Amino acid sequence: MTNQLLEIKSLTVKYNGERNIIENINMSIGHKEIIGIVGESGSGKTTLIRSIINLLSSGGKIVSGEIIFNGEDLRKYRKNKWKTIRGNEICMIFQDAGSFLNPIQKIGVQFVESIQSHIDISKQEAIKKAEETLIKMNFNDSSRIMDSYPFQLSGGMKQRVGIAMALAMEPKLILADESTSALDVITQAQVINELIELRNSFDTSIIIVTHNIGCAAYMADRIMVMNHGKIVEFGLKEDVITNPQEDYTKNLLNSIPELEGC
Amino acid sequence: NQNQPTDAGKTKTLNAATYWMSDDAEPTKGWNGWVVARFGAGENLVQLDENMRFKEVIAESWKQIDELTTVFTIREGIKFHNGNPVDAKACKESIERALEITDREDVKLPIDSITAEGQKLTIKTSQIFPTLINLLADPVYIIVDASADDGDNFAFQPICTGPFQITEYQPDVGLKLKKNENYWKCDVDVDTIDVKLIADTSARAMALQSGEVDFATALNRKDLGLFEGNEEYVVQRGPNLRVAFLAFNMKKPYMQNLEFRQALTYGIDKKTYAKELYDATMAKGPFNESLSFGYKGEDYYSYDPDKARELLDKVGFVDTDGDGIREMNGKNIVLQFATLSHFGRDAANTGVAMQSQYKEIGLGLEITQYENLSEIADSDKVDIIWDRWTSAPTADPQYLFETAYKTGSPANRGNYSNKEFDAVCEELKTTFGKGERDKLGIKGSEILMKDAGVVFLFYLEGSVVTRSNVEGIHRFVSDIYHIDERVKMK
Amino acid sequence: MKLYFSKKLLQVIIVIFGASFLTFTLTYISPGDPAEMMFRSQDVVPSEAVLEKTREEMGLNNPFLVQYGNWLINLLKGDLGYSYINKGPVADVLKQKIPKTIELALVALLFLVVFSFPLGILSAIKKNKIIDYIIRSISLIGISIPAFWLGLLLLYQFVVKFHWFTITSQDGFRGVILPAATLAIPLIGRYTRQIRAAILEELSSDYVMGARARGIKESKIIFNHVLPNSLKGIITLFALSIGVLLGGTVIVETIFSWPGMGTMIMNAITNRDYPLLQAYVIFMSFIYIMISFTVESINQILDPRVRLKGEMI
Amino acid sequence: MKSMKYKKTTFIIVLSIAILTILFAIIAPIFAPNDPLATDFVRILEEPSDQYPLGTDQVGRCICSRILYGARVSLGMTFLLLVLLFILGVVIGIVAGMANGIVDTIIMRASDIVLSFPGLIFAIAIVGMLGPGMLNTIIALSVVWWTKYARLARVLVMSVKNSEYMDAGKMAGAGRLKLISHYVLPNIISPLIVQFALDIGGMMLTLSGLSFLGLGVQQPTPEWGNMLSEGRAYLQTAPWLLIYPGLAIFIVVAIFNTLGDMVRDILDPKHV
Amino acid sequence: MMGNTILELQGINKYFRDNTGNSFHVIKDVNLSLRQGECIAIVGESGCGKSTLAKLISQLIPVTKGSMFYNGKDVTNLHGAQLKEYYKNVQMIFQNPLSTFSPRMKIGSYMVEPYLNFKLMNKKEALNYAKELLETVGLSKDFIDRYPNELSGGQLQRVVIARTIGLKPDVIICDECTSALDVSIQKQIIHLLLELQSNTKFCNIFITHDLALAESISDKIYVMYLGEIVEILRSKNISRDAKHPYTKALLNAVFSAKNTNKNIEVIKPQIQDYTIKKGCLFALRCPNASENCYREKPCLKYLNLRCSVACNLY
Ligand SMILES: Nc1ncnc2c1ncn2[C@@H]1O[C@H](COP(=O)(O)OP(=O)(O)OP(=O)(O)O)[C@@H](O)[C@H]1O
Ligand SMILES: Nc1ncnc2c1ncn2[C@@H]1O[C@H](COP(=O)(O)OP(=O)(O)OP(=O)(O)O)[C@@H](O)[C@H]1O
Ligand SMILES: [Mg+2]
Ligand SMILES: [Mg+2]
Repeated sequence: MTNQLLEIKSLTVKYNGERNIIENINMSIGHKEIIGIVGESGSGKTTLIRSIINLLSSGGKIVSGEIIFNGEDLRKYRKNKWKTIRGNEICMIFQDAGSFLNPIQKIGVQFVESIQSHIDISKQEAIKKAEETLIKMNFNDSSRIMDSYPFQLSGGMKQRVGIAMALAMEPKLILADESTSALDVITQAQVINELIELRNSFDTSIIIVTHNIGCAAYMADRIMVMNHGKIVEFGLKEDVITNPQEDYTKNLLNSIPELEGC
Repeated sequence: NQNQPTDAGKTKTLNAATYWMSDDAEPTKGWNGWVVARFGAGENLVQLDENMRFKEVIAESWKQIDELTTVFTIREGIKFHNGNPVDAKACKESIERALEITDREDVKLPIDSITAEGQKLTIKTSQIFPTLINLLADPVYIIVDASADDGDNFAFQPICTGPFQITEYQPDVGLKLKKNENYWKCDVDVDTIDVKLIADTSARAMALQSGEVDFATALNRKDLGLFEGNEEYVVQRGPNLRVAFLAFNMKKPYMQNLEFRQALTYGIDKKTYAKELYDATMAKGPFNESLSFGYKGEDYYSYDPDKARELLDKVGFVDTDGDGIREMNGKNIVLQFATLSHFGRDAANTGVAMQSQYKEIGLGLEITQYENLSEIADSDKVDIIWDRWTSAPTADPQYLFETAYKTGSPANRGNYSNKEFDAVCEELKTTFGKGERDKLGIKGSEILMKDAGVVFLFYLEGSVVTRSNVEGIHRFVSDIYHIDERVKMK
Repeated sequence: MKLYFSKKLLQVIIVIFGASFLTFTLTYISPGDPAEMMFRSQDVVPSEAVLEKTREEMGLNNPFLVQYGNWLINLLKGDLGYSYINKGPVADVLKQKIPKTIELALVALLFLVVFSFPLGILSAIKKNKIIDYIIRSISLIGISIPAFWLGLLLLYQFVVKFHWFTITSQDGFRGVILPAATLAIPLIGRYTRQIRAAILEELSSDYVMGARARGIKESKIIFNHVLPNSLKGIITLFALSIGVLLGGTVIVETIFSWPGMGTMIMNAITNRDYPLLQAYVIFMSFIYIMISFTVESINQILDPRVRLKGEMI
Repeated sequence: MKSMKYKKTTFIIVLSIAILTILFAIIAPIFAPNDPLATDFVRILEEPSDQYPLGTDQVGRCICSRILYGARVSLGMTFLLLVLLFILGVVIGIVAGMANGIVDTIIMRASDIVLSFPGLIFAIAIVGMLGPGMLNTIIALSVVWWTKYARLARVLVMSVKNSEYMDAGKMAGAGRLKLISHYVLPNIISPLIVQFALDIGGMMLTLSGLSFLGLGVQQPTPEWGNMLSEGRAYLQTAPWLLIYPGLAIFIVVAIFNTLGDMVRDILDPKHV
Repeated sequence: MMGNTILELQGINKYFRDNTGNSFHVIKDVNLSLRQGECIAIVGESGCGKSTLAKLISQLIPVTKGSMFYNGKDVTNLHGAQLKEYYKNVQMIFQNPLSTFSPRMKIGSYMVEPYLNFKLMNKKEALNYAKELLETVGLSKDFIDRYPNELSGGQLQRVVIARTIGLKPDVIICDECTSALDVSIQKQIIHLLLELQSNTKFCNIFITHDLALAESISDKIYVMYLGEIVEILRSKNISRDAKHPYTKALLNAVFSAKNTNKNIEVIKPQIQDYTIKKGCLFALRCPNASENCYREKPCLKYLNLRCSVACNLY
């Protein structure tokens, strides 16, 4: 398994010293791979992917385990080294990307700031780079986007801006936490399509957490099912969807309403 | 802000603190003249010295020619601050100006005519007026250059004749004075005086301690202890002319009863109050014993709770329900003690002290501080009023008698009325001769004391503290003057 | 935006109008006869006839609303009435006192800003560390200490014992430090806590997480993101503390015999100088309203969400 | 990161101290060594001694006893006033929040006007106009303070009003009063209590500040601000007149401020 | 199977005012009728006005224009006792189960509330009835003494359903009552609802953005776009029968777990615009829009038994 991009070994996480929220998680993701994580609400999906980038919400603490990214144990990183990884090699796209942007700063400023945090280039070059990335995300009017505040964009646009910001650094891994659930179905489909495009053109690996099993099934290579902080099932999507092994997975798949004639 | 060294060529500045300033320095208005007098800016024809004796100032001498006429000889060579010479005409104009402007009834003179010839000033009154000289010594009659009154700046920088001249006057900050180079009497040692208004008593003490001021008056009795025995400071203290007294409200029917009043008086341990609470001299009559018209005999009704009880029993106010408080017409007697808040703590403290002592003779007492005289004057709310008055600013008994105790007089807050006493007041109006007047003063005092309508508590104390580098500042009994030409700095 | 300001301005006018009405009503219903007060304040005891005449002259026999109307018209003309105790137009008195109080308030504000900002920010960044506990304890002391007591103690220590400062106000710098400090200390306590809370709240918001996820330096997050965002709340609180500050001047001025509006008002109260009292209240509320208005406007302008409202892309 | 349990224990300790303080004030007569009003002329401005543990004042009253009795007045007035205003403000706030349109507008404009005055100044002015005294102080502070609770209550009511559970309640047939008592009140009360707790110290300081200025409680009633104002003249010569009452205010206010902070931490955990 | 018309909306309009004081039109001329025992679904994107419509029907907000009839009686903007009477028959279930509960009210008091308020029974009876109801929806009766935050979302939604059913209303409006829940729990809840409906014959207005779900449970689907009903489908195979380009776009964007190779096509994203006054609201995003579509406003046309559509193409 040496050619894996990320390897997680027996990871356990707690909040405020109470019970383990996720326990003994082992997983890995290869290059140019998409993994979809599905599972019951509260089963620890967010906790899992946030612990990869060490951004657990307040009180969260990794109790044990290893997180090996590109051969290096991320858990040994100190504060100032994290900033070379975050936003550069590993990027995160949040559920509500809009609220993860500073509401009173223009998109451009924030975009340039994050580029300059990682690459030593001039402001002009950073702006150019940002605009190029936005164009890749199907924004035809990128300079106007750069010049607007988050609240001036619709939810879908903010989500795409979030993706663009992640993309600009050409990260090796993107973590997407329910990054489409807040969108309406049409925009959601659009964003998903763009993520797939991303993997195809940049060789980026993606871990996507979603409630929508259909969506996971549509874009992922492998699917991981979680329940109560544990991995229930993890395998190629065809296997998991068509031939689930565990009762929980079967139940889950059975519960999905399907359109007639599909 | 320390004093300048006394080397020749350097200015000597005296830093002083004052506790009160008027809105302006127009001497004829209200009591504003006091500020002008205090720091040696203005002088009268005659003045009272530190021991309450008359001394000639602008007038070299004066002579009463008949019952109505007095002639003053104005000293030669006196100049106003602006250099104008002072002659009888200038004095006449100044006095007439004062009469026109002042709104104080107690200083009005019944003038028939004033004539000026050279240095001779003749004042003729329209009626017999024994206190002419006394009133002319009041700061209202500070001699100013009436011709210099431009109606604007004059009120802040009045042109007078004193050893110092006001150069700056800010009612809520202080005033500055400079030496009068042409002062008639002598060369003045101090060049400038910087007076700061520090209204708070303890703050004045602190200002002395921190070195901000070299001179302050009217310090807290306790704070004086900080300076007494300290080589750096000189403390002068002693009784001044103010007397604190209690007036019973004679509007109340039960206050008309002499025995009840006597009982109330017997219940007041003023000797202890004076000594312990105020560090002051206990008062017998209205006037300080050091004054020639002060009562010097035994006090009437000095503290005797047993007598008080006896008298109360006698008038029938007894405690029937056993709660320790006597009843009158079936209701507990709770007397209302009133003070004005601007009299400060001292006034209230008397009440607090009386409260616990009256309890012992079976009387209740409630204390209220009022803001305004009006609330006390016309109300039936109060029984006992704490008051304070400058007894003889002009070294004469008539002023106090007329203002505070005569029937119907404006400041008679207890509505006191006694025919015998009113007769003494009338007599004072026409009696010449110090000896005679002194006797009347004592007589009036005795009537008041005997009648127990007013209880004189204590004579207030004045104090002057100077840094030891300052000399020639005297404590005036009258409290009107602080600094004069004698001031010197080392 | 323009509409917003004109609306707001209208509101300010209504409120000032209401404030003037309230002030006048209060004086009107308060015990004591202004005519009599005028005489008494000069220790003159007037006769009933004189009083009646004066009342007539002062318009005190008119119906309430007429009196208010006249008063308001005069007020708008800049005629604030006649101060009994100062025996002069109220406007002149105010003109003298206002600069002194403003001087005091400005120095106190300076202290407030200079101390509470760094302390509040530091305390928030070092949350639950030793330094945070120390700052929080100090600010607890600050908000619990009675200013009047503190002032007296400072006075004793620094004026009497150390001779560092002066008691009189004329001495410029040496005179203003202590009163301003007394005024500022309780506010610094309060404000430090509020700044800390405001910053902590921002720190827990999503965009901070977002910035961290983008790999932005912590110091940059604080200064480029958190501070600008919390500024709105901090400025609003600042406006509120100005109200407290203005109130504090009364006590501090009394303790330090500072010749400003505070001592003036106490004097006016003691002597029932209603015109002065009215003018003071009107003036203070005017200042306060204007400050609140300015602050709110600044906030509106600072916040692009409000400034660019409706301009969607 | 401290756990809730730790917080609760410390809260209980501080609460006990606060309750003890209140109890102490209530049963002051038991502890007071002397009558707070009795004067002892022989021992004026005397240093602390056995008979007078904290010394005597300018008329020979026992400072210790006056502080103890003063606690009754200071705490009593603080709580009386706050409880009164709390109830008044909350009722007004709920009425404003529940009513829409004209009633709400009138109440809010009125509170705007009150708020347009800097609070303490307004209180001082009102006392100044009505005349000093305990009752007038209470009136003045009431005029200023009600808006605080009314506004908070209104905002809270507004948020509850738009909640789905209010809608659910309406659909369950609850009338207006029932909605207020069953849905609104229980859900807005804790932030209000937090505000109340945080205000205790401030109110105490305000009251004693007014007394210090001579506008609040009058002589000879013992009250801390009042005592400080009397003791001011003896700053140098008898500092105990000043030190102890000031210390009393400081300590009690600090206790209640700490309590307020803790109440907030517990009832409003997101604020920590 | 269908009975008489229970509820009818005629030309319902709703305007809201934003905080700058401008009013905007959220519900536009909606007509809708509901017959006894019927289950209708309302689908549409977020913000199209589904919840607003639900609140209008449940009288939580007043109607701006139009009228509403319940059993033939005009019930537009009821007040007081009449409203109370109306609530005995019309009930609503909200999206987020947790926010339906006052955080400081025990499940028990929540449950008994309507029975007491409508004076149907006394407290003791009500409590017993509540316990019974809890058991009907598969919950333990001990839940009576719990606080809402001690229950999971699915359990809470069951409690809500239990209370609602207990009133035996004629109409239940479910406003996205499962979208906050997991699919597996959603399935249970839907199951429960259908079962209860077949027992008690209430009519159901089911609001959702999940087309598949709508299709599977309802007799009739109303598709809403920016406050307008653009299509009504009476079909069990809407992929086949839907005509409106918007409905088709929605269907296209649905991911399927079974058919992972489905081709997802996307149209332009939504722009919130309440200013369009002329023409078809969907024209801006419509792949087939013609000149005419920007000028002429289409109205709802009956196409066939399974479909009525408001589109200029038909
Ligand atoms: N900051 C926190 N403090 C304490 N507990 C937390 C915190 N964040 C999450 N939890 C708990 O951890 C568990 C897992 O949460 P997590 O957010 O990882 O679940 P999830 O699978 O992402 O759920 P969802 O699908 O609802 O997003 C939940 O039970 C949650 O209550
Ligand atoms: N009380 C209100 N005041 C002002 N505007 C409102 C109000 N309620 C809803 N709106 C607006 O009306 C429009 C329709 O809202 P509604 O909640 O009905 O949408 P929805 O279809 O239920 O969306 P979702 O699927 O997100 O629940 C939205 O633009 C919303 O912003
Ligand atoms: Mg999650
Ligand atoms: Mg909705």
